[in-house]
Amino acid sequence: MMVDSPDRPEPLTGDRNLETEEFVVNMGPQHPSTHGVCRLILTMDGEVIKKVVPDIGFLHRSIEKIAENRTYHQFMIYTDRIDYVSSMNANHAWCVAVEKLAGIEVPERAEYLRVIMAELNRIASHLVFLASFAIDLGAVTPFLYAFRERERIVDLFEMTCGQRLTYNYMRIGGVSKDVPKDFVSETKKFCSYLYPRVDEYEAILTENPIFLGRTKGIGLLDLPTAINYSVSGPPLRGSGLKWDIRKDEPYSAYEKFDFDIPTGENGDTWDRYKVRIEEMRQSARIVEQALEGLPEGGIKAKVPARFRPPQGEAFARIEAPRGEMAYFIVSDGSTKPYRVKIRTASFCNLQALPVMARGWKIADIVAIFGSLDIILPEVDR
Amino acid sequence: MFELEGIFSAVGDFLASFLGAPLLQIVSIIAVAGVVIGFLMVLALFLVWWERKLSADFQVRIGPMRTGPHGVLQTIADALKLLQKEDIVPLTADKKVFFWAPVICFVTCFLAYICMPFGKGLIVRDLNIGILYIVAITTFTVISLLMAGWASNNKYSLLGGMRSAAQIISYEVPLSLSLLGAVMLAQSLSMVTIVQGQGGSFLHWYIWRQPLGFLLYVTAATAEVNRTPFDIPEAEQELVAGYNIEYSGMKFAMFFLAEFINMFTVCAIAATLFLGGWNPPFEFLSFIPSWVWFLGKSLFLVFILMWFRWTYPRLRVDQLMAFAWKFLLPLAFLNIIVTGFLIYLFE
Amino acid sequence: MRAARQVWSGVYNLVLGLVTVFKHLGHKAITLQYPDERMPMFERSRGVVVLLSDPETGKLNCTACMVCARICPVYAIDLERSEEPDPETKKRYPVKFEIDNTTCAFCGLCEEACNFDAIKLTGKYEFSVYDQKTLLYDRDFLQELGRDVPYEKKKKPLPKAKAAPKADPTSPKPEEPASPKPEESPEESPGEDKPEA
Amino acid sequence: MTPEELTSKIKATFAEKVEELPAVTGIPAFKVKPEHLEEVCTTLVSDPELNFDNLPCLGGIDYPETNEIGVVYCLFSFAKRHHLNLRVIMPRDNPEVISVSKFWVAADWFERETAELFGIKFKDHPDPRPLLLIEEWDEGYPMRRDWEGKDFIRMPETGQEK
Repeated sequence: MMVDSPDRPEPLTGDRNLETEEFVVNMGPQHPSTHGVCRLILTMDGEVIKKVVPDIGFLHRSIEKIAENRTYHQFMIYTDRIDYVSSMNANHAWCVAVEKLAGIEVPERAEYLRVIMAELNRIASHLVFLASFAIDLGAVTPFLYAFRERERIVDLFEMTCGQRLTYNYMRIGGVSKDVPKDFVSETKKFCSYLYPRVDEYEAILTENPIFLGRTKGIGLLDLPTAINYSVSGPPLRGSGLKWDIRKDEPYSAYEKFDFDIPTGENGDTWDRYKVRIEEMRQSARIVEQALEGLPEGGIKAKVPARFRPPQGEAFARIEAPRGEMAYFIVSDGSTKPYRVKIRTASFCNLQALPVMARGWKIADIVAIFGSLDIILPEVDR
Repeated sequence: MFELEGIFSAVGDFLASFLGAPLLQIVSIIAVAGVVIGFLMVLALFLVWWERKLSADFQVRIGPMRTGPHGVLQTIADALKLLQKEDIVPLTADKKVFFWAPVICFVTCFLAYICMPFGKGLIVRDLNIGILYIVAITTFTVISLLMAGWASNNKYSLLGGMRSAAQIISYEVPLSLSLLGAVMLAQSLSMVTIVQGQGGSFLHWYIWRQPLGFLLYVTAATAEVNRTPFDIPEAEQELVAGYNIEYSGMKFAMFFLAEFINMFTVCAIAATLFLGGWNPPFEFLSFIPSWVWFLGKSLFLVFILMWFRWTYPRLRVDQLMAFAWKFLLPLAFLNIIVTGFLIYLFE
Repeated sequence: MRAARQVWSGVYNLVLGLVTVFKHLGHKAITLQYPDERMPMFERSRGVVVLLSDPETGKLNCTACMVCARICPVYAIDLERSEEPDPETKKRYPVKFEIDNTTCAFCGLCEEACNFDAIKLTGKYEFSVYDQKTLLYDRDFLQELGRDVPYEKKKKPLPKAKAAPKADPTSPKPEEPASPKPEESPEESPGEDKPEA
Repeated sequence: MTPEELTSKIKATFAEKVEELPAVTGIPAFKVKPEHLEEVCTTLVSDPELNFDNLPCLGGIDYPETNEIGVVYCLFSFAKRHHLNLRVIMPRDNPEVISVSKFWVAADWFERETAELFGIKFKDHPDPRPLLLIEEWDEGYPMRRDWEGKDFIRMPETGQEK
């Protein structure tokens, strides 16, 4: 097959050695398994990955700059858009940080409602993880099952706050609306519905030999590296550290609930998957406890519309589904923050991808990337 | 009653009454080819629709509903849409090879049906090396996939093409070996003889004497036609679409339909060799025409393949190779040795 | 022995997966055939923004106090107050009330801030259009949209107390979302610095 | 270590190299001169009592009024469970500070982000390419307070007017 193409290399002749050549594959920005707009520049030797360079910034909206231009109340809706898969948690982090800054006491009912919503959102987020992780490995059906359950959570949210994705539910000093009448019974029903469903996912995936082959021992991340890379959340717990901000630095009402912190042993892809599966059960437990002990009372502290926190700085972090989400706020006493630094979990977790992926096959990088559960808007902000 | 054999011979006699012998030869060849290809095209369209409906049902969805009752005409509409699409050839592609790859893929998938016994007496040509011919001709697919992967001049395509070459050639070995057991039992390579050897009740089917062979065959065949969990050549999450990433319009449709026809081919082989072909499971059920049995058994196996696809994750390329060479191949050899030993013992 | 157990566990789990998936065959689908079937919207659903009118007088509740325009995080509301109060209701009214639905984030802050039950986010959706400019909704269109929207008076008493509309008025049928007349894109309105993702 | 113990420990260890700032919601905060940063960080990582093994957050901060620009380091120790807030204040004209990515790899991307958004140069950075912005970005440093971009509209002070 001779085709007259000028840039075709010379045919190899006898006196030249047959050399193999590394080649560069651009995985993304548009690729089925980059979960958004992320570009991974892979240097490959055949199927084996020699080097990964993540290229981010395609979704950069400069939310930190926008924050300097919005009041504290207004910025709430932008926190939704930092991490749209778990925007309740992003709301929560902003509220916790601003309340820390201004020293606002939040009514107990509001704290309980926040915990319920944050944990439901954690379940929803982990369901999205499960769905996309399964599809990354080629199993399409669990995707639909996971979204079926997520739909019920989203219905609960819509019932409460009116939106299905960018909830904008929490307010500085409380929450925006009290839950509707049948929310408590519906949520209890959902929790008891969830446990058998999680068992179902496990039946399809967890011990499946093909799934084990694709995840066990793949993408190892040892604990010192994880800590040094500031990896947080399920990847950190998957590497074996029993660390959860909800337990270790409790915020809201988390100290009142009884739950376990699941951890992995080897820090491989399977461990990270298993930690998240287990966390769904624990979150359902927290929700059940919170519903049981939901106190009566107000849902919002008095915060003026023209809210001016005192001059100062605040650093607050919470345990979002993907890991640690922190806000560093500098206030100059006006209605707008002077500087907001948003630390998101995906940003740091993605940074550890090159270490984890080196030496594995191209199919594995999909699994490893999926197991980190990266949300790209959270990386780029 | 509804046996098609009579109809075909009647048509043949009718044609012979006014056509001379050489002309009859040509006309009958064209007619038979037309009938087989037409049947397979309809079958492929049906399989695409069925897969979509079945996957929807597994996933608590509905699937196509708009075109025709329960969307049965959906694939026809899709095919018509693909026919109208612009035929895009990448600038840097190897144009000739790029063109011929889908054609070869599409043509070879029909060739296997020359000696496929659809029913009692319903076979285009009963070659005495039938099964050998089928195994040989189905391997042609790999050439077309490799051509497609190479000619697209795309890194993902190339990876897909290389993967498919490695995979299909590797799985060809355990596939052929697993068929040998049935061939040894039938003492023949002819498809018709193999089917006739399984006559009587369903207890005479070779699956009872070749359970391991059957399992090995189904596994290897799944890999042979690039279905999940062995669909790494077109692994969507890694290679986007593998070898057919640059193909669009009718060329893509050819690959797509060929994939489904290939899937039916391997299932039909399994039905013929292990499930008694067109033989009914019980003597008293023989009033149902033989081709219904053949189709039913083949489609049942197709269902199992689809069931696999919508349940399992995908293997990795090195695991796939290891599975073929380290697991399937020794078992296939073991199967042959045990079969041979038992045949020697009981006869 | 260990290998045998591994093979057994592998086969068992492969079959378990198949059975689990098989159990879903024949279940009722969870998806909807969208244009034929529609999901019922919750009472609190935050869809398109409408302006509410008094069911008795048919006039807008809005007094053009600018609270919504100030709280809006994306500055989607462009509002102009009348010079003179309305002779009937003795209230000021908006002479111009435009919501730019290309920037609206459906956050509901305007509804929360409003003290006059004048603006509300409803469960209405399906406002896709071919031309971006037609997404700039003007006052009359927003009022039409809000005609059939039931609402409850907020607890806060109105500055000028009026007969509270008790029952939800079974007012006219929902209008077809006729696209409002295309207007100039709001140059004078303070846009936002960075578009939403 | 409790914040009070940590404060006194750090004061004792570094003496005049650090300068105490008001605590950030209970977290001890210190100001470090750019030239001392490397030394301070070395001790913070290696001292068995301090043992700061984790860098959760790093960001820039701009003070155009005093013509200064700073970098804030939020440190944490998983081993000892204590927080520390360090900051480096530099003149705004040519800010330059040592990269801490040799102590905490997590600083790599944080510093790349801060460098392109604030225009702070991090010496000895292993990979000083831009991270979030496009490679041919030439509109200055967008996160500085006085930055004026092509499409950037500063919002009116809606919250304060009556």
